[in-house]
Amino acid sequence: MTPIRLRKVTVIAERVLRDDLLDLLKELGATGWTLTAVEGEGTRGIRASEWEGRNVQIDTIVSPDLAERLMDEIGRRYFADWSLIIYAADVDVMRGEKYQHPR
Amino acid sequence: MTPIRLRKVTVIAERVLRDDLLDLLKELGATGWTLTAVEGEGTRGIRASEWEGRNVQIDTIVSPDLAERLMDEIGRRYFADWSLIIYAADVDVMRGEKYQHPR
Amino acid sequence: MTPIRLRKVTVIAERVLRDDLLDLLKELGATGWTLTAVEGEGTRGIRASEWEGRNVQIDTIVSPDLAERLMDEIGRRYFADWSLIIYAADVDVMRGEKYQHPR
Amino acid sequence: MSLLAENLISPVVLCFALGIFARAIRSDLAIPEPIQQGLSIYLLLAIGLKGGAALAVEPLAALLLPAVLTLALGGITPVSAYGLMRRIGRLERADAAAVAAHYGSVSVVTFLAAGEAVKRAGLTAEGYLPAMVALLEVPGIVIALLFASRAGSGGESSGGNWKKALHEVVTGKSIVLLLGGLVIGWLCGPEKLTDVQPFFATAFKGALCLFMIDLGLAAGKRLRDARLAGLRLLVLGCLIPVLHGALGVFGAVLAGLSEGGAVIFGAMAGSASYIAAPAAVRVALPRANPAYYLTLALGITFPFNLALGIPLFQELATLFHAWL
Amino acid sequence: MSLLAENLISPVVLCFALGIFARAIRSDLAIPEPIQQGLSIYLLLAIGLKGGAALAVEPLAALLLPAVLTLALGGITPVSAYGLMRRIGRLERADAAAVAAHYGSVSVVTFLAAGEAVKRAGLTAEGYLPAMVALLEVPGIVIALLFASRAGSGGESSGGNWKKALHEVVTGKSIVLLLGGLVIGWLCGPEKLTDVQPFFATAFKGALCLFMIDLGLAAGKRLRDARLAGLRLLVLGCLIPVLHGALGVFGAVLAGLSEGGAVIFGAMAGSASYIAAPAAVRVALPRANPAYYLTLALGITFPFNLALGIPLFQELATLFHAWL
Amino acid sequence: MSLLAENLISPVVLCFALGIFARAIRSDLAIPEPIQQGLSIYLLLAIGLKGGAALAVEPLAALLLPAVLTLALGGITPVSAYGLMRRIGRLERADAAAVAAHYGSVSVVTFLAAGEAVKRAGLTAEGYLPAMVALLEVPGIVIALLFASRAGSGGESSGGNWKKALHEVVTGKSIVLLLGGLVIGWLCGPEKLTDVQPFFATAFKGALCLFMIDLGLAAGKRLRDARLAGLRLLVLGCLIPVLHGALGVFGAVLAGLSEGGAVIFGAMAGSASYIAAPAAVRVALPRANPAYYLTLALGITFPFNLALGIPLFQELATLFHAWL
Ligand SMILES: Nc1ncnc2c1ncn2[C@@H]1O[C@H](COP(=O)(O)O)[C@@H](O)[C@H]1O
Ligand SMILES: Nc1ncnc2c1ncn2[C@@H]1O[C@H](COP(=O)(O)O)[C@@H](O)[C@H]1O
Ligand SMILES: Nc1ncnc2c1ncn2[C@@H]1O[C@H](COP(=O)(O)O)[C@@H](O)[C@H]1O
Ligand code: NA
Ligand code: NA
Ligand code: NA
Repeated sequence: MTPIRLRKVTVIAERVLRDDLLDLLKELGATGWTLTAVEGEGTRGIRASEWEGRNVQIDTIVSPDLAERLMDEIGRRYFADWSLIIYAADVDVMRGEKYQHPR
Repeated sequence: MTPIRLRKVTVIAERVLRDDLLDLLKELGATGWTLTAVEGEGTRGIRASEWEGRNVQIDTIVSPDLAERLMDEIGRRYFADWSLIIYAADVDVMRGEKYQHPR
Repeated sequence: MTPIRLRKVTVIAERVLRDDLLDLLKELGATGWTLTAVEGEGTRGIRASEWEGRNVQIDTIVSPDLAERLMDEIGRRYFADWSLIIYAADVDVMRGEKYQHPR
Repeated sequence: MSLLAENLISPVVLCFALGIFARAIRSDLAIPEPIQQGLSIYLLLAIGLKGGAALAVEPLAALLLPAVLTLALGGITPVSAYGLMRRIGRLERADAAAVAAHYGSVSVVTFLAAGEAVKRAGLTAEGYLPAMVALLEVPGIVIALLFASRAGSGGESSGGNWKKALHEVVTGKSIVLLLGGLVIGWLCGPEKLTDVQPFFATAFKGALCLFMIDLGLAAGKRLRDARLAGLRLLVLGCLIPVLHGALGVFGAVLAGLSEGGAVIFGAMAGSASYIAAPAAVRVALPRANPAYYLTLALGITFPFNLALGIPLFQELATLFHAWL
Repeated sequence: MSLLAENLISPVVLCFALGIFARAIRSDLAIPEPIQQGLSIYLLLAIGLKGGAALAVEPLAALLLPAVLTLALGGITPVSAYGLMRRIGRLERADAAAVAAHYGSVSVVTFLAAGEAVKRAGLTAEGYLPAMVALLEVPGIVIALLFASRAGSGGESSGGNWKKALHEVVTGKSIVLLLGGLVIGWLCGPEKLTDVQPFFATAFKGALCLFMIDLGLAAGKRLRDARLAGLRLLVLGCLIPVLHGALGVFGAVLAGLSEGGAVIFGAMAGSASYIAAPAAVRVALPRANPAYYLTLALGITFPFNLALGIPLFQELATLFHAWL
Repeated sequence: MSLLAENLISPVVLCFALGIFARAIRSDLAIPEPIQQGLSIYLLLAIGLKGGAALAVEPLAALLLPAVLTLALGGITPVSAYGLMRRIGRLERADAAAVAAHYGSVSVVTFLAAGEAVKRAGLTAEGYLPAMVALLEVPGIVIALLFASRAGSGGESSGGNWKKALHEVVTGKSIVLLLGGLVIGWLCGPEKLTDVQPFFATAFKGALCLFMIDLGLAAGKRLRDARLAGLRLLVLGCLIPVLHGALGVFGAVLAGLSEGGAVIFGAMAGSASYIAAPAAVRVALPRANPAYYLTLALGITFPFNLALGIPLFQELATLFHAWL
C-alpha cells in the first residue's frame, strides 16, 4: 500500500471552542479528527478557560484544498476574539483516499 | 550538532490495541515511542473502547525504511477489523543516529 | 490570509525539566508553547519521574533560525544527564508573523 | 405498583436518571475519566471485601450448591442469548456471540441495585453472593468464544485471540479487584475490617450515586443509538432479562436460597455486563460490531432492569417461595 | 474582632490560606484537574441534596417571599455592578457587562462558608436556601448580556451567542447538579437519603477543605494580577460585596428570614461567581477581557468575603434584626 | 511469629500484596494518576492535621528532646547509608549520595503502617510524631548533596542545582501539605477539627488501602528490577532498615518515648522515602542512576519493612524498654 500525501491541520484553542470547532470541521467536510488536552501559553496572557480546564489541540487530516479552506474559515471566525493558533503540515497517510472525500 | 532527517510514524488507535502495537514496534526495531491519550472520531461511529477509555496516539521516530515497514505491517494486521489511522512525516532529529539502528 | 512557513520544535522530556525548559524557551525568544502530558520509552530504561508523573512534550513554533538555536542550546544543556528527545519539522502557520519576532 | 415506585424513588436510581437527563439536554456535565475509573475500582473492591467478610463466617460447604447453580446459569444464559440473537435478532454469528458473552456475565451495578431493593423490602440475602458474581464472569465469555470460533469469525489469528481474551477476563481489573477483595475480606474477617468500614461500607451508597450519574450519561448516549438498533433488538433487550432473571430466581429458590438471595440471583442472571465483557469481546471478536452489544447491555437491558426488572424479580421470588 | 478571628481560624479558611501560601512560595502543590472537577461535582450535588431534603419538609408557600427577594437581588446587583464598573472602574461596556454577570450570580463556596459561620455562631438558617442559589444564577447573566448587546459588543453573531450563552448557563453542570440534587433530595425526602448521608453530608466539610486548597492556589495566581488591575478595581472589588451584601442582609431581614438566613443571603448577594459565570461570559462576550472578571471575582472579592465580608454580614444581620 | 502474622494479615498490607500480585499476573489494574496524586495529597494533609491537633494539646517543651533525636538521626542515617553503599554496595559517589538521600528521609507509608501496628498491639504513641517526619525530610537531602558536591558530581552548574534541590524539598508538596496540615491542626485544635474528622480521620484507613494497591503496583515493577540490582544491593536494602531502625528504636527509648513511639521512630529511621526524595534527587543529582535508588527504596526496603521490619522494631522496643 502506498501512502498518500495529505495535510494535517492543527488548531490549538480554548476549550470552550471545542464543540464549535468540531462542528465546523464536519460542516466543511473533514472526515475525522483527533483531540488532545493540552496546556499552553501564547501572546494573550490570561486564559478564561482556566476554570474550564486546559486548551484543546485538534488535528484533522484532510486534502490540501480542504486544509486551505479550513484554515481560512477558522481564522476568519475566531482570530478577532479568541486565543488560538492554526497550522498545517504535510503527512503521508495510509489508506489516504479515505480522508480525501468530504462525507 | 546537525539534526538528521528521519520519519515520525503516528498511529491513532483504540486503547485495547496499546500493548499489541508497542510490542510490534519493538519487534520491528523501533528504538522508542511516545504515547498520548487522545479522543477522536472517524468513519466508524462507535468506539468499543469507550469503557476502556480514550484512543491512544503513538508516535515513533525511525529511519525512513523502517517507517515504511512499520506502516505496512500495522496496516496489514489491523486495518480489517480495527479502527485506526496511520501516517508519517519528516522530522529533523537531534542525535538522530540514536534512533536509526534497531536495537 | 497566506500561512507562513515556520518550524515546530518538539522536546519530549522528564516532567521535572518542565519549568526549566519553558524558562529557556522564553529566554531564547519563543513567543509561546503548547505542552502535552505523554508517556514514553526510549533507550534509557527507567524513569525517575515515575512518581512525578509522565513525560512532557513541549511544542513551540518559531522561526527557522530560532529553531536551530533552541535545539542546539537544549541539547547542549540536557543531553548529558537527562532523558529527552528533540526534533523539528516544517509547519505552515496562519498569522505566522506573530510567532517570528522574539518578544 | 407501589413496589415499582418504591424502587424508582431512590437516590441511586434518580442519579442514574439525572445522568440520562443531563445527556438529553446536552449539558456539559461529565464525570472525569480518572474519577470514573477510581469509583469503579472502589466499588469492586468494596463489594469484594463485603463478600469476603461474609465468607469468613460462613461454612464453606454452604457455598457448594450456589456455586453449582451459578455455573449452570453461566452455561445456560449465553447459549440462550446466542440462540435468541441469531433467530429473532437476526444477527451474524460474530455479533450474536459477542452479545451472548455480555448476557452470560453480570452487571455489577444491577447486582448492587438488587441488593438495595432487597434491603429496602426488609429482607436479607446471603453474604457470599459477591463470590458468585466473580464466578459468573468467566463461563459466559468462554462459551461465546466457542460459538464464534466454530464459525471461524475470530479473525485469522483466532487461536491467539482465544488465549488473549481469556487472559483479558481473568486478569482484568474487575476480576482482580473483586477476587482480591474477597480474599482480603476473608483473610481479615469482619473484625479486622472494622477500621476500613467507614470508607468501604458506610460511604458506599453515596459513592455509588456518583457512579450512577456517569452510567446515566453513558446510557443516555446509547439510548439514542437504541432507536437505530431496530425494534427486534429493543424487544430482545427487554425479553432476555425477564427470561434469564426468572430462571435465576427459580433456580435460587430451588437451591434453597433466601427470598432476598433469589432476587439478587435473578438480577445476576438477568443482567448483562458492560464493564468487563466489552474489553474482552473487543479483543477476542474484533469483527463483532460494538454498536450491538454496547447498546443492548448498557442502553436497553441495564435501564430496564433498574426500573422494571428488579421489582419483577422481587414479585417472582415471593411467588416461587410461596410455591416451593 | 473575636468574631473575625473565630471566622478565620477554621479548617476551611485555613486550607484556602494554605493554597495561597503554597502559590506564594512557588510550591509544586497542585490538585489534579480531574480531582478538582470531581470535588466540584460532589459539592454541588451535596448542596442540592441537602436543600432538596429541606424542601421536602417545607410548605412550598414559604418559598414565595424568599424567591421574590432572590429575583429582586438578581435584578439589582448586576445593574449596580455595571454602573460602578463603568463610572468608577472606567471599564469598557463589554468588560463592565462581563463583570456584572459575575456579581449577579453566587459564589457557591462563599455561600457554604457563610453557612459554616452561621452554624459556628450557634444560629440556624432556612434549609431551602440552596434552591435560591440556583435561582440566582440566571438573571445576572441575562441582564449582563442585555447591557452588552445594547452596545453591540457581543461580536458579529451576537444573536447566536445570546442563545448559546443562555444554554450554557441553564444546561451548565453547576445548575444541572444543583437543581438535580434539589429534585432528588426533594423526591426522596430526608429518610431515603439516610444511606447516602455519610458520603454527602458527614464527609462534606472535609472534602470542602481539599477544594479550598485548590481555590487558594487559583486565587493566589489572581492575587498577583490584582496589583496590575489598579487601585480602582481593587477598591471596587471590596466595596461591591459590602454594598450588595448589606442589601441582601437587609432584604432578608425585611422578608422575615431568620438571622442566620439573612447572613447567608448577604453572602449570596455580595459574592461573585467564579465557576459557572466565567464559562458563560467567555462564550457570550468573547471581547471582554477575562483578566478583569476573573481577578475581581476570584482574586479580590472571594478572599475579601471569606475574611471580612462574612463577619460583617453577621454583624449587620444582628443589627438589622434588632432594628426591625 | 504470631506478631508477624498479626502484622501481615491486615487490609493495608494485603492491599499492598494485591498490587504486587496484580502486577505479577500482568493485570491491567492501574490506579489512575490523578487519583493516586489526590490520595497522596489527602494522606499527607490528614497526617498533618492529626499531628497538629496533638501538638495543640502538648506543651511545646516536650518536643525538644524528640526534635534533637530526629535531627541526630537525620544526620547519622545518610552518612551510614552513604558509607555502606560505597564500601559494600560498590556504587559510584553520585549514586551512593542519591541513595543516602533516600535513607535519610522517611517513607510516610511505613510511618503509617508502624502506627497501625502499634495500635493493634494495644499500645499508644506520642501524637506529635508527624511533626518529626517533616523535620526529618530536610537533613538527609542536604547531607547527600554535600557528599555529591565534594566529588563534583553534581553537574556543571552544581551550585545552581544545590539551591534548586533545597527549594524542591522545602516547597515540595509533601512538606507543604504535612507542615500545612500541622499548622492548621495546631491552630484549630481538636475541637474545631471535629467537623472534618469524618473525612480526614474516620475514612483514613480505607483510603490508605487504595493507596497501598497503587504502591503495590509500583513496587511490583521494581521487584523485577531488584534481581538486576545484584545480591549486594538486595542485602543492603534489608540490612540498612534493620541497622537504622534499631538505632531509631534505641534512641527513642533513651529519649524517654513510649514503647509505641519507639516503634514508630524505628520505622522513621529505618525507612527510605520514595515520594519526596526521588524528585529532589533527580534535580540535584541528575547523574545518579534512578534504577538504584528507586529499586532500593520502593522495591526492597519498603516491602521489607512492611513485612519484617515493623514486627522487628516492635520486638526491639519491648526489649530496650525492659533493659533501660
Ligand atoms: N509559538 C507557539 N508555539 C506553540 N504553541 C503556541 C505558540 N503560540 C501560541 N501557542 C498555543 O496557542 C494558544 C493560544 O495562543 P495565543 O492566542 O497566542 O494566546 C496557546 O495557549 C498555546 O497553546
Ligand atoms: N481525518 C482524520 N483526521 C484526524 N484524525 C482522524 C481522522 N480520521 C480518523 N482519525 C482518528 O483515527 C481514529 C479512528 O478512525 P476511524 O477508523 O476512521 O474511526 C479516530 O478516532 C480519530 O482519532
Ligand atoms: N524513537 C522514538 N520515537 C518517539 N519517541 C521517542 C523515541 N525515543 C525516545 N522517545 C521519547 O523520548 C523519551 C526519552 O527517551 P530516552 O532518552 O531515549 O529514554 C522517551 O520517554 C520517549 O517519550
Ligand atoms: Na447475566
Ligand atoms: Na452576587
Ligand atoms: Na530513614
